[in-house]
Amino acid sequence: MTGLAHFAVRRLALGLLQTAAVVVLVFVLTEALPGDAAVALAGDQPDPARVEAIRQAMRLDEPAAQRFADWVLGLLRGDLGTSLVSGRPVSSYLAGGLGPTLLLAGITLALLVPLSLVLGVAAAGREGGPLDRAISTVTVGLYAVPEFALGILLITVVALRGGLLPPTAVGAGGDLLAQPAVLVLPVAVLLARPVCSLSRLVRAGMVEALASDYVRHARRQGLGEARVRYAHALPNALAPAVQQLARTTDWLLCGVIVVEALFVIPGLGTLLVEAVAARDVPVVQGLAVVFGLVTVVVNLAADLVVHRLAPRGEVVA
Amino acid sequence: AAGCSAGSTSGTPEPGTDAAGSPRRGGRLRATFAGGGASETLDPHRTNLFVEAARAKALFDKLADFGSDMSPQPRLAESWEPSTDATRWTVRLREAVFTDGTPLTAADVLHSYRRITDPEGAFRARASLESIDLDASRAVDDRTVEFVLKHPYAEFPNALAAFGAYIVKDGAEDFTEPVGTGPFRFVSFTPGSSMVAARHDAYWDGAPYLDEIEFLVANEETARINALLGGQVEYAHELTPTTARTHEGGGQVTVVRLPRSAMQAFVMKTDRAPFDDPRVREAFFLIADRQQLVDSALAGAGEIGNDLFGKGYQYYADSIPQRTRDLDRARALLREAGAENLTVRLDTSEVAAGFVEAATVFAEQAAEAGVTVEVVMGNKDTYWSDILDSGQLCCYRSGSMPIESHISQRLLTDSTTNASKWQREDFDALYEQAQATLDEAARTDLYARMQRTLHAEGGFLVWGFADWIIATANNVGGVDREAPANSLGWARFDKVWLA
Amino acid sequence: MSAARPPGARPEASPGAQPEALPGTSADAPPPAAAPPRSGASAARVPGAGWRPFLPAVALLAVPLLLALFGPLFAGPPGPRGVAFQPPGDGHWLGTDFTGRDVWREVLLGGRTVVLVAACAVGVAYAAALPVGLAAALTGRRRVEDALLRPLDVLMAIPSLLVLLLVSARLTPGPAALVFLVALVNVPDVARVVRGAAAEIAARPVVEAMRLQGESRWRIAVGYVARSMLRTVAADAGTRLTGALYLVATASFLGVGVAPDASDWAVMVDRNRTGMLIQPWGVVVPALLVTALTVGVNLFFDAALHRRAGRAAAGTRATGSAARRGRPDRKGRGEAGTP
Amino acid sequence: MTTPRGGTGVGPERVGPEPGRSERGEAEPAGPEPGGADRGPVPGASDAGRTGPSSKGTEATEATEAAEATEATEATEDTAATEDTAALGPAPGDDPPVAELDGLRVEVDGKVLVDGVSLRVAAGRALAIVGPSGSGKSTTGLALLGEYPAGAAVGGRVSVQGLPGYVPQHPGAVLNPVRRIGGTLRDTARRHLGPGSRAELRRRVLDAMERASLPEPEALLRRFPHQLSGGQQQRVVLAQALLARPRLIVADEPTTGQDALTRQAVVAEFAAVLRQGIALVLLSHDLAVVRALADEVVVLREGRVVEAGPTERVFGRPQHEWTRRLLAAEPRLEPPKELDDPGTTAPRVPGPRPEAPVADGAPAVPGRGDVPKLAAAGLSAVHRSTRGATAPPAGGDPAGDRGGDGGGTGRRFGGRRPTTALHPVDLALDPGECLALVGRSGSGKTTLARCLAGLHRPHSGAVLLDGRALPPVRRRTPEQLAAVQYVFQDARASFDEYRTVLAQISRTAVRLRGRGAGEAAAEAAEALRGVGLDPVEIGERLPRGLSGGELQRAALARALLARPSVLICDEITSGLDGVTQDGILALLTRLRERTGTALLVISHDLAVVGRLADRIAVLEAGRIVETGPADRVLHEPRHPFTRALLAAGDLPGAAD
Ligand SMILES: Nc1ncnc2c1ncn2[C@@H]1O[C@H](COP(=O)(O)OP(=O)(O)OP(=O)(O)O)[C@@H](O)[C@H]1O
Ligand SMILES: Nc1ncnc2c1ncn2[C@@H]1O[C@H](COP(=O)(O)OP(=O)(O)OP(=O)(O)O)[C@@H](O)[C@H]1O
Ligand SMILES: [Mg+2]
Ligand SMILES: [Mg+2]
Ligand code: NI
Repeated sequence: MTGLAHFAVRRLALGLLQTAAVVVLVFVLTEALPGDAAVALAGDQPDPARVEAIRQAMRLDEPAAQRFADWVLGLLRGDLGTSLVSGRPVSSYLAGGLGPTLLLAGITLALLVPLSLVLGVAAAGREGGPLDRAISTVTVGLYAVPEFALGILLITVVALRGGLLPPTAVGAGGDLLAQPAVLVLPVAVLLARPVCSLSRLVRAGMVEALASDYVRHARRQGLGEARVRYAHALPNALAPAVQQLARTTDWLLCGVIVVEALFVIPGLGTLLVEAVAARDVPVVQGLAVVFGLVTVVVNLAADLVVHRLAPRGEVVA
Repeated sequence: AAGCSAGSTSGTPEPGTDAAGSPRRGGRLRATFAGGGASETLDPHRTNLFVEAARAKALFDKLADFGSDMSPQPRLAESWEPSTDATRWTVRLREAVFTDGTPLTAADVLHSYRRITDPEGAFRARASLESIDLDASRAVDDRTVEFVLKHPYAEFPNALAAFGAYIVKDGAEDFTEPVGTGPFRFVSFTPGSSMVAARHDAYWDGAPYLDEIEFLVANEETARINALLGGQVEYAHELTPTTARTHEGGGQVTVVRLPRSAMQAFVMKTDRAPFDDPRVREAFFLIADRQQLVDSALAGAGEIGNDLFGKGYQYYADSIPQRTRDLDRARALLREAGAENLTVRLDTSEVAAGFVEAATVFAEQAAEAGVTVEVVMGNKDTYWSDILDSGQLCCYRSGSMPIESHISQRLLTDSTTNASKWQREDFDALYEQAQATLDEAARTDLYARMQRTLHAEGGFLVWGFADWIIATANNVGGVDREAPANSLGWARFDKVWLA
Repeated sequence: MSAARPPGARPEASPGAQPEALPGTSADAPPPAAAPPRSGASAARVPGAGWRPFLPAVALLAVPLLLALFGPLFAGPPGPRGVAFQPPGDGHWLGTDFTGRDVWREVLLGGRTVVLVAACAVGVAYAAALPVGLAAALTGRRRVEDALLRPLDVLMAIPSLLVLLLVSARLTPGPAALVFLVALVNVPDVARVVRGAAAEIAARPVVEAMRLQGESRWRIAVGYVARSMLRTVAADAGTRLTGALYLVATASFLGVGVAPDASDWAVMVDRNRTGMLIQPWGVVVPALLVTALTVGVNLFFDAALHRRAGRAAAGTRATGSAARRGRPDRKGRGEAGTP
Repeated sequence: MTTPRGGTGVGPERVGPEPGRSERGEAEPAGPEPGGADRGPVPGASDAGRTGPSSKGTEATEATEAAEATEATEATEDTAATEDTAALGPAPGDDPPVAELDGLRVEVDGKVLVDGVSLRVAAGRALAIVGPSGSGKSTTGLALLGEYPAGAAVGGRVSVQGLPGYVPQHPGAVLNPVRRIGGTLRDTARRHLGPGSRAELRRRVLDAMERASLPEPEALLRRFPHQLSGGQQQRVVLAQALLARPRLIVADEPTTGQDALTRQAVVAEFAAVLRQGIALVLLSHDLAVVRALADEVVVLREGRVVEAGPTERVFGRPQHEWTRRLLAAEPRLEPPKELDDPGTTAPRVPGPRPEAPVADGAPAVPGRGDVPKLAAAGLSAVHRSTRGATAPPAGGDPAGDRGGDGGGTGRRFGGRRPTTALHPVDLALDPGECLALVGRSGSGKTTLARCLAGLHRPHSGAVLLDGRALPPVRRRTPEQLAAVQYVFQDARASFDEYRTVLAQISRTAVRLRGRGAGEAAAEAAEALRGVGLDPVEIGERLPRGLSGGELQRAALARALLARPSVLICDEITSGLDGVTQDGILALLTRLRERTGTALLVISHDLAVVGRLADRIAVLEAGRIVETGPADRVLHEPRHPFTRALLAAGDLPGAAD
């Protein structure tokens, strides 16, 4: 095996450990939260006897360690457990939430990457120039507008006043693709923030790269400006942005909660908030597994890219 | 009725029902509610959220339900008759059919009540039906049930109307495709997202106008109103006063305020310092500037309270004069009680709209009387059980229920959710006496006595009653505009039509 | 394309600008007859020197910073509480907020916490993450790197909202807790971004040379690597600051940090949103201030770094040089032409 | 774009090459050309220099565009203006110049780098600029590309046809660290070939690499710049310049990193390039190369031209005193010393060292009892690399028979094996001794040096200082660090671009010898003066403000400040003119004598080796193939490879 494959395999192995750590940590933290599923379910009728009954029905009276062990054993058998609140399998919860989230994340990423690269590169083209300032001001300005405000603004202007797009995805359920129009505004709101952080990082790297000797030399070859920027300078500017992009998964997985709520898209973010609110530990755990695995894979991918972007790193004695 | 408060009169549009013209058959109404996510069920006995109550109401019926003044109205029960000591109630059932065509029988009722009171199930209505001795109760005939109670209970019909006390088919345990006697027939359900139901043509109360009803879940209030404005739904439940103000009179949608739906209060723990001293409690009653609280915390959408639950409901003591702010007297009382420079902790949380606002406004009002109120934000998921036993002062809210239920659940020594720790034997005795009194006038009198005590030295500083706000598209007709939340007329779609 | 450019656009090419050609062999190397004027050797030294590039940034920053600094002094006593979400007028020239307070007074009061807490949180996040990221990039040993970064990945794998929810339930509220929480959520990100940026720099021969000189790790990390990626760090910090502002607001709902009705711009934006359509000022004004603040900070960083780069180029920018240059120098080295 | 430019009033046809002349300089034909064939007259050749960039259509960038626009116009103006001047280059009326400088003056911060330099070079002609280190050669060369130091005030006129090819003095910095060699070269090729087929592109690239004497081009294509040796990097940049097929190549010290054999090949290639009608501006300290290639020579000193003329004239009858000094100082391999006098060959006391038998991989370790200052035992090294690596050769390759580099060559085993750059090597260095490491470019010299310096983790074996194992650099104590100092081959890459040179140098004294900041600065200034640099003038500048040779000396000063007992010098004189080099060599000799510092010198310059070394180890393909006293190895080489290397030392006297 090559060094890189070794690296990847090793990291995946570590990744399993990490996921395990995530799961344990999440379990401990959720357990440490005040109240439990019974209390949450009782809501404004916290009749102690009833709470106790619910607790028993949910097997919450058993020690946490035992519940955790049961859950892990189930996991090893590929069983994510059942929801405390509804008694339905956790996997059905995840399956329901995953679709919309993946769809939103996929579309957002597909637009995000080229958009932020182009903006970052364009801004770096002439540091301090009007275009640079304009791009910085707009992206940072958008970033500073909280997403709900942006969302409400877009809904009011585009959907309600303009009547161009549906204001929410209510009624679309999990099948968002059937009505692609409902996705436009959520994706726009989702894009606003990461585009800023990414393009700013790209810009920063590009400014340095564009001032370098190798870029100057590439220009001496008479290469087209686009080629110089995108093929020669950009790879040197990309490493931090790639890491930040990896971090965008967090944003897309759960930072979208506001977007999901605003547009009524029942994704994983919503699921998470509800599960935590209901202290539905198995569902939270199931989500932790998913988030853990996704993060491990995404981080690994980012590290591999950065590894490629800093090939000299391997010579360090 | 007590009429509308200052806040809600401001812009109440009245075209409503008229705009939608006369009843018309047909169409699908889409209604959006806040929901409970993927954990929602259709088990009517597990009803917990408004959306679940609304869905259950569409598919099922209770024996009784509450009218606009929270008095029990017969539903599946055609009539009820108490024994003279109020321990034995004979309930006559209506001729009703389930959506699968089978008729309603006494067996269905008994099964439903047994299921609810099963200790394993931990259903919410269990506490209300606790008074029934189900083993002793029996079906007199197919359409007559005789309930035997454990103790005299003059207001037993309240129990029949309890939240979640729905009648399901004998033997029913699985509710993935529920069958009920309700006005609508189940079609499809996606937890956390939508439920569709179609007209039940054989409904005993007359088939609904609508062909279909769809319940859609949107947790964010903005999303609900936006969906309504965007024509994606025709009915949006639970809006904020601010949203109401925004769209009232705009002509795009019709805003409906259901008055006196939610009691707003601060609860003082009467068993501990500083509130174990009635003078301190009274001082706090006098500190509150109720109108300001209503204006600020409820954005004007509500009316002021008089430290008593159930304004406008049956048995409410409206003869007791409205309490007004009196800082001098409050200071004097505090001085008397040796509680000058008092510092109290006020628990609040995001758990209900207006809580945080109310807490901060009250903290300011208290400061004017020299009392320091420390506002503490609690976890909203566990707020209700957190404040049950701990703390000194907390924000409190209650949905509508009969005054009797309020007292039995919260103000008796053995009440399960006695947040004010109001435990007084004389008071308990009054309550028991009332439940043994079948004569309504006498009972009214007893309730007045109880309420006078509470008004003078109780633990509930009831400062207001919030409107419950819904909005509909302008073509929706037949929406009950007086029914408080949880009452019969609320979220009732069988009398609603689309013009 | 050459044909597309009017010749006039290149005054430097006009024959008139040429010095008289040197007669005779250059071997004599006499100074050019008309010695190129040392045109304004120090007139306009550095590209982007002076305060001009800072103008937009400072203009944007001035309002929020002045309000944050001096606002509380002018706030005065709280007036009577009005009805929530009253539009401007009636003594409230920006209307009232969600509890009926005067929005203008809240604006005056609400800058300090925002600026302080967010800045501290970002500072703490960097203080914690920068060494980790740099060490990971510089160590060259996989094990050490894994030991440093994998635990952070674990933290990262827990959605930040969950971290917030979970940790906030256990924290005693207060600004310190808030700073801790916001920093905690940001640390893994910063560490990664730093590591990404430092990866290439840490492998440069200079770093080896510094090691041979016996330079301490700290000095290599901070003195060279961190310095070389200052731009990246500034870009990241600039956006992170904004993120922190709103995280503060989010956290305040969860009961951590500032009170939910605190006079705090970010909290105001969040809490007054319900009234956005009837009383927009409660949202718009603080949001504009936050935007001005963050855009200003970012532009300021940009300008400062640009200026620094200009300084490092350390050259005379002769005003006349462009006209005397053989070829217009847009190709790189000559930043001379860039203002 | 072929639209004649209006407004300048000069017919563009005057710029172009004469019709009928075989012109390889026309840069961009629209499509692929028949390779190597006579290109014949090109219609509209006047615009040839612009065709390429313009053919890119509207996306042609401002920068290139503007640059080219100016070039052409000015060239036209110039021809008239300077026709009568006795500028350098072809006689008036001869071919029009491909490049011309007129009264170039470059000034930074009041310091004049170049003053009044005029020159012209015609197609197929070579012009060399020589002069001491820091005399402004690189500045002049860059001016031909239209580039100047940041913030420079520029006077005079430059006119050049087309984009010149450029071989920079520091190839390391211009190779994109994250792009593979193949990508870099293909980009250049594509740019100048137009959208040709992939195969054609590849053929061109490989051809250029072949011409630049790059071994195993296929494998190199997959490598990153840092995976090449210094000399290989230089040749990659050369290949790039060749690929661009410019009309003019500006080569700044193109042979510094090359061993004698490769240098010969590179010179031959330049000669071929000239024959194709490409003009060459050569900036070099290597007078032999100048002699071999240049038609004319310009001698610079302190930014001014002190003498210029045809090569034979200037070198044969130098007129300016400086020229004479430069020529006199030209390093030459000295005649053999008494071979049988052990005292002169090796200054070690205990008698002559029995020489190890010359064999493949023979150890360079002397068989003796006492502990050497620095020793390497069974030291081998591999380069972990992801791709483009080659497997170690199965057996010892006969030297020179592949015409390629040594280290790391061999068959590719799937291309993903670590490269063995160094097979187990033994060597020892006594106090005060100087061991020279010679060998082909890419044979593993730098790798070995880096292992000794602790910068590269050896695959096997150990490095011993005074008999004690020396850990990698991170774990060395300050004493150990100070004891073994290494001067990097690429001086520019080893300096921090943000701090002044003096500040960086003085850190050695602070960190390794515990001096206070002020004291260290004074010592650093002293060290700079020692290597012939003005501490006030040079020291306060950032590295980018130093010339190649100046930086090399600064790097040496930095190492010397540690007062090392072992100093490893990797090509530290490659950027120095003869005079300066003399000074540095004298300095090193003094150092050895006074402080007993042991030297490990890596150099391609056999003259330098001859002057400094006591012993020589010859490295070939990562193995030491011969080792022995300097004089013996230099004058009686035993291994065929050594013989080949020595034979290649002399270049043919002059360009045809
Ligand atoms: N940016 C700058 N600021 C000030 N001085 C500079 C700058 N760049 C170069 N110099 C100085 O200009 C002189 C000429 O530099 P140049 O690189 O042309 O020399 P060179 O002849 O190529 O020398 P070498 O043979 O050592 O490479 C040097 O003395 C150098 O110190
Ligand atoms: N990081 C690397 N990965 C793979 N191969 C490498 C790496 N570094 C160097 N090499 C190869 O190892 C061999 C030895 O390189 P080294 O730098 O030691 O050569 P050198 O003798 O110093 O050559 P030069 O005289 O050109 O500097 C070369 O063939 C080179 O291509
Ligand atoms: Mg030079
Ligand atoms: Mg080398
Ligand atoms: Ni392997």
